[in-house]
Amino acid sequence: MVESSQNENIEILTYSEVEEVSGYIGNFDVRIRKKARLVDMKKCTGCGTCYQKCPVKVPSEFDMETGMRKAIYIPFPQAVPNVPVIDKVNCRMFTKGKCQICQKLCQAEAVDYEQEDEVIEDKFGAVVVATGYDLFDASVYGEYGGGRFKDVISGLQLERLISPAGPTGGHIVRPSDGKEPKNVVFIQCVGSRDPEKGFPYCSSVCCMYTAKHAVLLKEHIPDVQTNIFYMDIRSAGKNYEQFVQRTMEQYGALYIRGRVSKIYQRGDKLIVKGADTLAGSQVEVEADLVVLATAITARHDSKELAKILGIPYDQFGFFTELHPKLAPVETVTSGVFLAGACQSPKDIPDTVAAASGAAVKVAALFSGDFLSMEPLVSTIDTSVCSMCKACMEVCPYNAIQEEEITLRDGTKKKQLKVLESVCHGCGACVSTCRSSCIMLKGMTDEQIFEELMAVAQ
Amino acid sequence: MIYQLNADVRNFGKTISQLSDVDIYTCYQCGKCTAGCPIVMEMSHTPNQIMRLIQLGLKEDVLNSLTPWLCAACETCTTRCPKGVDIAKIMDTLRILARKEGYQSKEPNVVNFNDIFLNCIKDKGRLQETHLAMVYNLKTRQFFKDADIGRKLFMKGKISLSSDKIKGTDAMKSIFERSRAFLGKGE
Amino acid sequence: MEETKWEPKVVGFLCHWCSYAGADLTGSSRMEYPHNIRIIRVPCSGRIDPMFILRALQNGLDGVLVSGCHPGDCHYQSGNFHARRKFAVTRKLLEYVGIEPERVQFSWVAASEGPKMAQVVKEFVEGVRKVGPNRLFKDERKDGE
Amino acid sequence: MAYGYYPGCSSHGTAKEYDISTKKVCERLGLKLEEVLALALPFRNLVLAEKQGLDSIMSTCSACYNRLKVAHETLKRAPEILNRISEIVGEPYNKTLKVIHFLDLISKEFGVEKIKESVMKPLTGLKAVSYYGCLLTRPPELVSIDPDAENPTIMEEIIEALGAETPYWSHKTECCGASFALSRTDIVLRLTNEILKAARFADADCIVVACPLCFANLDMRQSQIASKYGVNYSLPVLFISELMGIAMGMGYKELGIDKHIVSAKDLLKGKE
Amino acid sequence: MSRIGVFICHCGVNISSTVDVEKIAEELAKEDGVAFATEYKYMCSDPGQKIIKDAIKEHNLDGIVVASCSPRLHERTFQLCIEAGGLNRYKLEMANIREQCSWVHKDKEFATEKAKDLIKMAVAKVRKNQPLTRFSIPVFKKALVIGGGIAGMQASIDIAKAGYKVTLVERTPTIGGRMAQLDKTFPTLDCSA
Repeated sequence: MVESSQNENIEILTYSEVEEVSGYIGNFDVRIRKKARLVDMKKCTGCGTCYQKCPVKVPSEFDMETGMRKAIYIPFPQAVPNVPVIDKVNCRMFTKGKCQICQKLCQAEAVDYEQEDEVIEDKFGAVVVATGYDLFDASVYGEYGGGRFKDVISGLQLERLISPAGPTGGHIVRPSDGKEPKNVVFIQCVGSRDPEKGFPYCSSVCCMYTAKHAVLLKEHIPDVQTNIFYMDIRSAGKNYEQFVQRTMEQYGALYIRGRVSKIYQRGDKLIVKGADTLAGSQVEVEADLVVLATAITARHDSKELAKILGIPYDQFGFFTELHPKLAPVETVTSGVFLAGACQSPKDIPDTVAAASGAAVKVAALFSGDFLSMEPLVSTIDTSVCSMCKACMEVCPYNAIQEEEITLRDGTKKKQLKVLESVCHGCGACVSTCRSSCIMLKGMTDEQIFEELMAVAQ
Repeated sequence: MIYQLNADVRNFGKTISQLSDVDIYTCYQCGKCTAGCPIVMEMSHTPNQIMRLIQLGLKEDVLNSLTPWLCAACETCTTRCPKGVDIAKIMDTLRILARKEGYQSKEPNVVNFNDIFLNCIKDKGRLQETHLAMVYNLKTRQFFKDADIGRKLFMKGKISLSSDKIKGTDAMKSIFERSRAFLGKGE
Repeated sequence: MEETKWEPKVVGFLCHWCSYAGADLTGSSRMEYPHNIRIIRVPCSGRIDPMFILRALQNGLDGVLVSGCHPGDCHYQSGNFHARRKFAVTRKLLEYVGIEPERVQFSWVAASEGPKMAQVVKEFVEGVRKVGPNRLFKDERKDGE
Repeated sequence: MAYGYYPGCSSHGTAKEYDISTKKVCERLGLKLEEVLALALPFRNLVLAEKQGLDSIMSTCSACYNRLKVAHETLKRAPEILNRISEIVGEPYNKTLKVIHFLDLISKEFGVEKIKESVMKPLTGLKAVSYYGCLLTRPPELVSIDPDAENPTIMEEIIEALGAETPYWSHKTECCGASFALSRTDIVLRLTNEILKAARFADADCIVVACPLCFANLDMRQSQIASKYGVNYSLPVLFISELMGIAMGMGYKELGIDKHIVSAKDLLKGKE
Repeated sequence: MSRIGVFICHCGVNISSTVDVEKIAEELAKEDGVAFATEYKYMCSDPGQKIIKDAIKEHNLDGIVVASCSPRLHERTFQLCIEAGGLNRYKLEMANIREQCSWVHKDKEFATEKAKDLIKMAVAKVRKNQPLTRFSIPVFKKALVIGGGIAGMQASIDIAKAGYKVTLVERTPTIGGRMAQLDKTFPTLDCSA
């Protein structure tokens, strides 16, 4: 984090969103909306007085709602940049029209309720998409309480409870009563490998982070017992399997092969009813805390970004790579690359590898001043073209555009042209053209007819 | 025990899949059915074991198992199965197949009850609880089973020794006959 | 050619990204399929003009197979949707002209579906074999010659 | 428009009071019922109700409701099965019926808010847990009377409208083993014991049910459970219609509550 | 009249065991427009490529057909080869007689006939091939990275270290993403900040 913020080649725009991308490889025109923070980044000194004194408390997104934040806040103490932002939805100035406590207390006079969004337009040669993932909402599992039980939490919530910078200062306690849990149940594949309530795919990281949780719990609470309901242990990664084995052998985690059918509350305990398919029996655990390994899902709005970028996505909303094996970080749109879990669930080593891969693709692209392009593109014979524009409709890349030319006699005329650098050579326009005036270089109708003649002889 | 797995290992599974319209091979043995089944402790095999035995083509073990006969049809398994396998329907299919092929259930009482239940509907048009309980007790030779409850119910006026006459019982009998003819079974 | 020795001759228009790659995989997996097919590579099923199909049949070929990426998988995003729409119309037209539907088949084969490609070709060629040689344009052509 | 009422098998036997109280409550609420005195064959009942010119068929028994609803939904989705069964039963079915349960009638057709207006003696202080069992909610895509099949609240909403409390409890959709009522009574006793135990744990004054089968097991078997498991719960079990009747000011005997094996007399003292 | 050169590859025995390459080469040499036809054990090898380059000069060829494996494998190889031999690289067509012929058929007679058809089709097509020139476009050397989590940060750092400008756009008020929410990471349990 710090490294990326200190590199002089990197400009960081936080609280910002990409709104529009046009152009093509080497030449993308991008519009970015820098949302109003309502705090002047240049003036703010990061002293923290504003959020200490802010009277509005709301659940913290960063802490997965295990803790609270203020209406003016930084998500966590080490945030980069260390400049607060005002959450308009909850700030009293915006809900009730009065308060101004933060503004009054800010000695740097950085709080500015009038600040407006800023729109930045810039040109880029390449785009790396690294938008990450969302977590599956386990409340669809009515049998696990449907979100009603306070002590049934997600893995990422546990992560915040373990964190020294988290809401409990790193003390692992039950959200319901603040007591230290002694018997903890982990349930794997919640939303993963479950086509009925979740997704059919494996989220790829849960087996490992659950093992890690079991280890960390044991380190924090020496007399804790961890019980892990799993279907298969997927530990394909360097040193992963050894880690899982250590979790069982040295950290005393009990792995139970089976799913859980129901969780219910009895007093301050959670009764977990599962199966042990290896023993061929039911298992009942009286737990203090239940941690669900919720699935990694595509960002809820990934499809909108995909449309902005002109890249495809799969049925789950993950962006699709050009080739699953040979071009895993490239997309069908040249110059747009993928990194990390926006493509599919990935762990950190895979994410970092993919990010470096994408970076190398960008660097390779930038290594020359010009880019040599395949000439197998469409051309239009404008003398025959009837301007029906059917080709423009079928072109997936908007490579066909209307231009106005001035004829020799001075009159102006509209005609269509193919932007060679944008055209991918699919030929959809050719077979759509009603007046047969578009030709795909290297694959003309005539050539195909010749081939047919040759084979028919 | 050693299972002998031959080239026709999938035949039984395919038969069951066909009869039940539930793809038996969708089951990936997660055990959630077993985890939620209220009757598991009385069963000879857990529900997921039954699914596994079908996948392994072990027809004898499956059709001789107590499990299908002890399924309460509460559908907890079906409701929560992550793969959408209708396990309750598989159990239903197994009961029908076992009877058709002449397997002796080790839960004769359940079989008796089911028979008497259907006969009662056939003869009386609807379930007559007293009639059902009495015939059942006679047939299973448990003459005084639940007699205490019966006495209490009688005192409360909830059971009587005569039964309601419902119109259309003749129609009912013919429906039973027609469905038998349709299913092509003599039982 | 004697009737007993007749072997159908068909062409397949395969898109470069999915079906052609799928056919390559059939090959590298050494899966056999009927020799009767000659494959023409096109960038995308969206490139295929109904005229190609018509011309192939006019030239006396016994059948035309068109195969592209699965719906939603098109390398060019939407080419196969356009193709699908076009083929639906083409098929109707061909039927109207009197071409047996067996002669013109469309399928979706992904790059990873080597076995499916073999199966598709097998079924297609069998279908064409059943309806026999394509004579519809034969006499017409002779007249023209 | 009258609602078709299919009383099922138990309403004239072990669950007479359910029948009585349902009719009384509906009368009070102005809901007209027209009895479909029919056979225990789901499809034929649908046909009969349709013939009677009804546009809905309401059942008080969750087993009957379940079977009718499954039959109706299946036939709606699979025309080939419909044809086959029509052949067997010898009557066509036009699938125009609405299959509902008594709870649907009260909560969705009549409306929970309006129930409040009819309450004359709010059941203040009464802690009631509601028991749905398996048949009212499963399979969820076909029958569930509540969008949340795992945590249905439709009965709770009615009970709260009557002024009573509905504490959390864990066993609202657990199975009581009703299909083994006679053949494997041991299983029923074990499962019923679990349910009663959970209700006791939730500190409930009574269990509210909407099904004669659930009622039969929970009410009748308590003495057997006492001798087998050594716990005498003496926990009254009430039909939802009875509870409504009481809140509407009807009498204990009038509603037939005196017919219960576990007496609810002390519980309802001063409330009627 | 065009002067096409046809080069048929044995691919070791991958092709030649099912396709009678010698026979086809002989027959194709007689085809209209074909100026030269030959076969060789490995066309993609250096000696194989030399045969093509030499033949272009010797026979003054204006179009090349290589009958070998899938163009998905070696189209670029042979494009560069004929370019080195003095021809425009788009004057090449390939006939896929391995993946889509010798590997999928067993009957040598039929496979040979099919291979010949495939080559004839390629010859027919290459006759109409136009010499094309690749075109170039300028590259604006600044990268946009969308997402400030571990992936976005890593990509930004790597691009920046390569000496290029990067703009990192993050939707939330801070960079760090999911990674910043984690305490320690497996399997080494080091801290994630």
